[in-house]
Amino acid sequence: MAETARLAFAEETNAEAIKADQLREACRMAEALLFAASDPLDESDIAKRLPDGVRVTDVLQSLRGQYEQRGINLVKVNKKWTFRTAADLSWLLSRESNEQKKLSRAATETLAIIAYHQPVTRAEIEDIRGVAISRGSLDVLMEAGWIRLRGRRKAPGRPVTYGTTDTFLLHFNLESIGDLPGLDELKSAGMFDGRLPPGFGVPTPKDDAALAEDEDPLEGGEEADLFEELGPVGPSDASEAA
Amino acid sequence: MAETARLAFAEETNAEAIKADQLREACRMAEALLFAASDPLDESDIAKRLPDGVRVTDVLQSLRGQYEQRGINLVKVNKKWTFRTAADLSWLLSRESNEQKKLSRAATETLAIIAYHQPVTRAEIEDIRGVAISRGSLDVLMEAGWIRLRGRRKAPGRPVTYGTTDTFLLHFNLESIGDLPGLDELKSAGMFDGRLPPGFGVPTPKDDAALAEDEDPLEGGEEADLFEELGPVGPSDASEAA
Amino acid sequence: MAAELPFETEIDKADSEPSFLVDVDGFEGPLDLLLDLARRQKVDLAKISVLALANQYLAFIEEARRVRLELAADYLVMAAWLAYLKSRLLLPEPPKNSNEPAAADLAAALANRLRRLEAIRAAAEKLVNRPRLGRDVFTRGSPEGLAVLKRPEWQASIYDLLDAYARQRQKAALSHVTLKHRVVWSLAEARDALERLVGVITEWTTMDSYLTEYLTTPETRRTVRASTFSASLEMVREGKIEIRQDAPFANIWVRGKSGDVPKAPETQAA
Repeated sequence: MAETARLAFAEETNAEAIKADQLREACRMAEALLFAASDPLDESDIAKRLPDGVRVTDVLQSLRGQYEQRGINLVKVNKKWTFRTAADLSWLLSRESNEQKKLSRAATETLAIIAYHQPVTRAEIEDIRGVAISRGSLDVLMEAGWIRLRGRRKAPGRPVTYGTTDTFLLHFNLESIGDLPGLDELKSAGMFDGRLPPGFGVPTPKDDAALAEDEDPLEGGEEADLFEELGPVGPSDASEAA
Repeated sequence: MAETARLAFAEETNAEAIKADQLREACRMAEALLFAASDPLDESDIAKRLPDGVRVTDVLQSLRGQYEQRGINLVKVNKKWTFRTAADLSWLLSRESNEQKKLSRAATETLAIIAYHQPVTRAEIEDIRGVAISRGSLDVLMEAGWIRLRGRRKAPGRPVTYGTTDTFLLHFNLESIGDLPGLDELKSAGMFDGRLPPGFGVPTPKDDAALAEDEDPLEGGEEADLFEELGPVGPSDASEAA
Repeated sequence: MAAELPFETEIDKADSEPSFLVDVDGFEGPLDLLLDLARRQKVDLAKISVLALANQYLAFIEEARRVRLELAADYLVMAAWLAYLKSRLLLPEPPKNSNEPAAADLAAALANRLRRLEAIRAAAEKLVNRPRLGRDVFTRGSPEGLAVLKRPEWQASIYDLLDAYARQRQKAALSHVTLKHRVVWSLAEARDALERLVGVITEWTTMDSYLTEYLTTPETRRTVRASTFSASLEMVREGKIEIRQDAPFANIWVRGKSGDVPKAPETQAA
């Protein structure tokens, strides 16, 4: 009696061991299939390739468990299975790298006008430049952190006024906005030639945080919205900004 | 006394536990990176993205061990790491659609000669095979990205030397060029005397980027030109290569 | 020479074998053919009978010639060399001090080349039968890829900035001068204004007072006066108004000619 029980037990454990082996091998197979597949796999697709006698759900459940704590997980999406990078590690997969880019001429010109004439509206910039400003130029300047929306001009249409930031001063190594050279300095630096009309002047730039007399404050949260409202960046803008 | 000893022990195990945790987390990260990467990753690239204080070699060795018995394996090719399906599951995964062109005998032998004898010149390849190499054979190998022009032999006529690439190692699942199969047999057979130049007799293949002593660098832009200069592919060549 | 003797029996055996298929197409050159022949000796290449091999090769070439098969030149070169080697192997060795290499060395070198070719073939076989990427082993089917996000860091110098500013301002300043157009009152404008005004005024009035509204700047005053005067002459001719001037450079007087007032003679106006 004892002997047969022992045999039966041995047989059973043996059978179990065989079953465990089978499951392990099926897991390896499913793993390789899922890894090499270019799209998520259907359970039935996987089942077709697994040896008879193993249940595909057992295999996938077991695999899912094995990968639960790992850097990649087995996930079921829309009834299909696929490996995915663990969600908490997604930050790893992209790395930022700084890329130095020269400011476009249009953006440089816009920035220069904002620096000297701030607070200044878009229409005023365009009036000085004699050309419309592309969205891209303002975008780039905003992205660089060199200009900011200051407020709204107390005038019909209440246009937004632009000004420079501290980051601007830092980048251009200016102690204050007043360090921007005036007309005489610009002339003596050879920036202007002699053919200037009488009455030509260069404003004394001011970047006070306090609003000017003809400025109203932006409303709360308006800054972000305003910038959005300028519309999407078109490809032509982007290329100009580059 | 006993108390301090106990504390020290506790501290030690604590430190070990922290270290194990760190390693586990670093493994997860390396795993995610290697899974997500579309090309093999340099050890140094992985190291850059791992937290400080873990050794990348420890992490990768540990990971390799963890995946050894699985359906996917972590393999190392010339200091680069990548996940692959296990070789024994090839029957499961073979794709007919992806069937590779069978290499011609000439191309296969030429590849083997380049692999085992590199850096090697065309004349040396022809000497071993006892027949001229067709343009097609070299073309096919070059196109597959398995061979490259290394430099010029410091010898009369300054013939171009050929060698294998990392793509070659990747394709043939070799960790390094020293893992070429049968290398020991070839060496022990000591049959690399014959009419080959002295120094050619010891077949330790080198695929170092660094040139051998008897190699000169190719001049700038020469690589492309050289390959062109081999002449157009004739129809007979093409058929041999296919 | 003595070394070759043990193989004599083998040579005979090899020679007595049925002739080979004359098909040179299957071979990759004479060395390949030789290797194939050597394998038929079924011995280690190290112990091969080069003499037997030479005989077999020459027999093969003979057969090929008999059926007028065209042979590539290198097969013939090899045949000539093997014929020479054969004769050297069969003839007594020349004196030791001769410059010519010993026949046995030549034979050994040939055997070595064959062994080398065989070895590299075996290696090639092993190489191409390794598990190969894309055939036996596979990389991940859909890697997410590691992205490197390029964050632009904008660069501009203070010089760029000032230069850009000065250039724009200068351009704008100069273009204002050149683009400034003169304000000109057209005759039609002047006449319209005059017609509107004379309708309500029937008394003599200076022309300037008609025009106060338009005489804002010195520049406009000139053009308005000139045009109005020209227009008034036209209207006088049409009998719609009368004008007079009392002295040179004095005010010009204007009055409307109402419909019921009899027409004054034109001369009166001048």
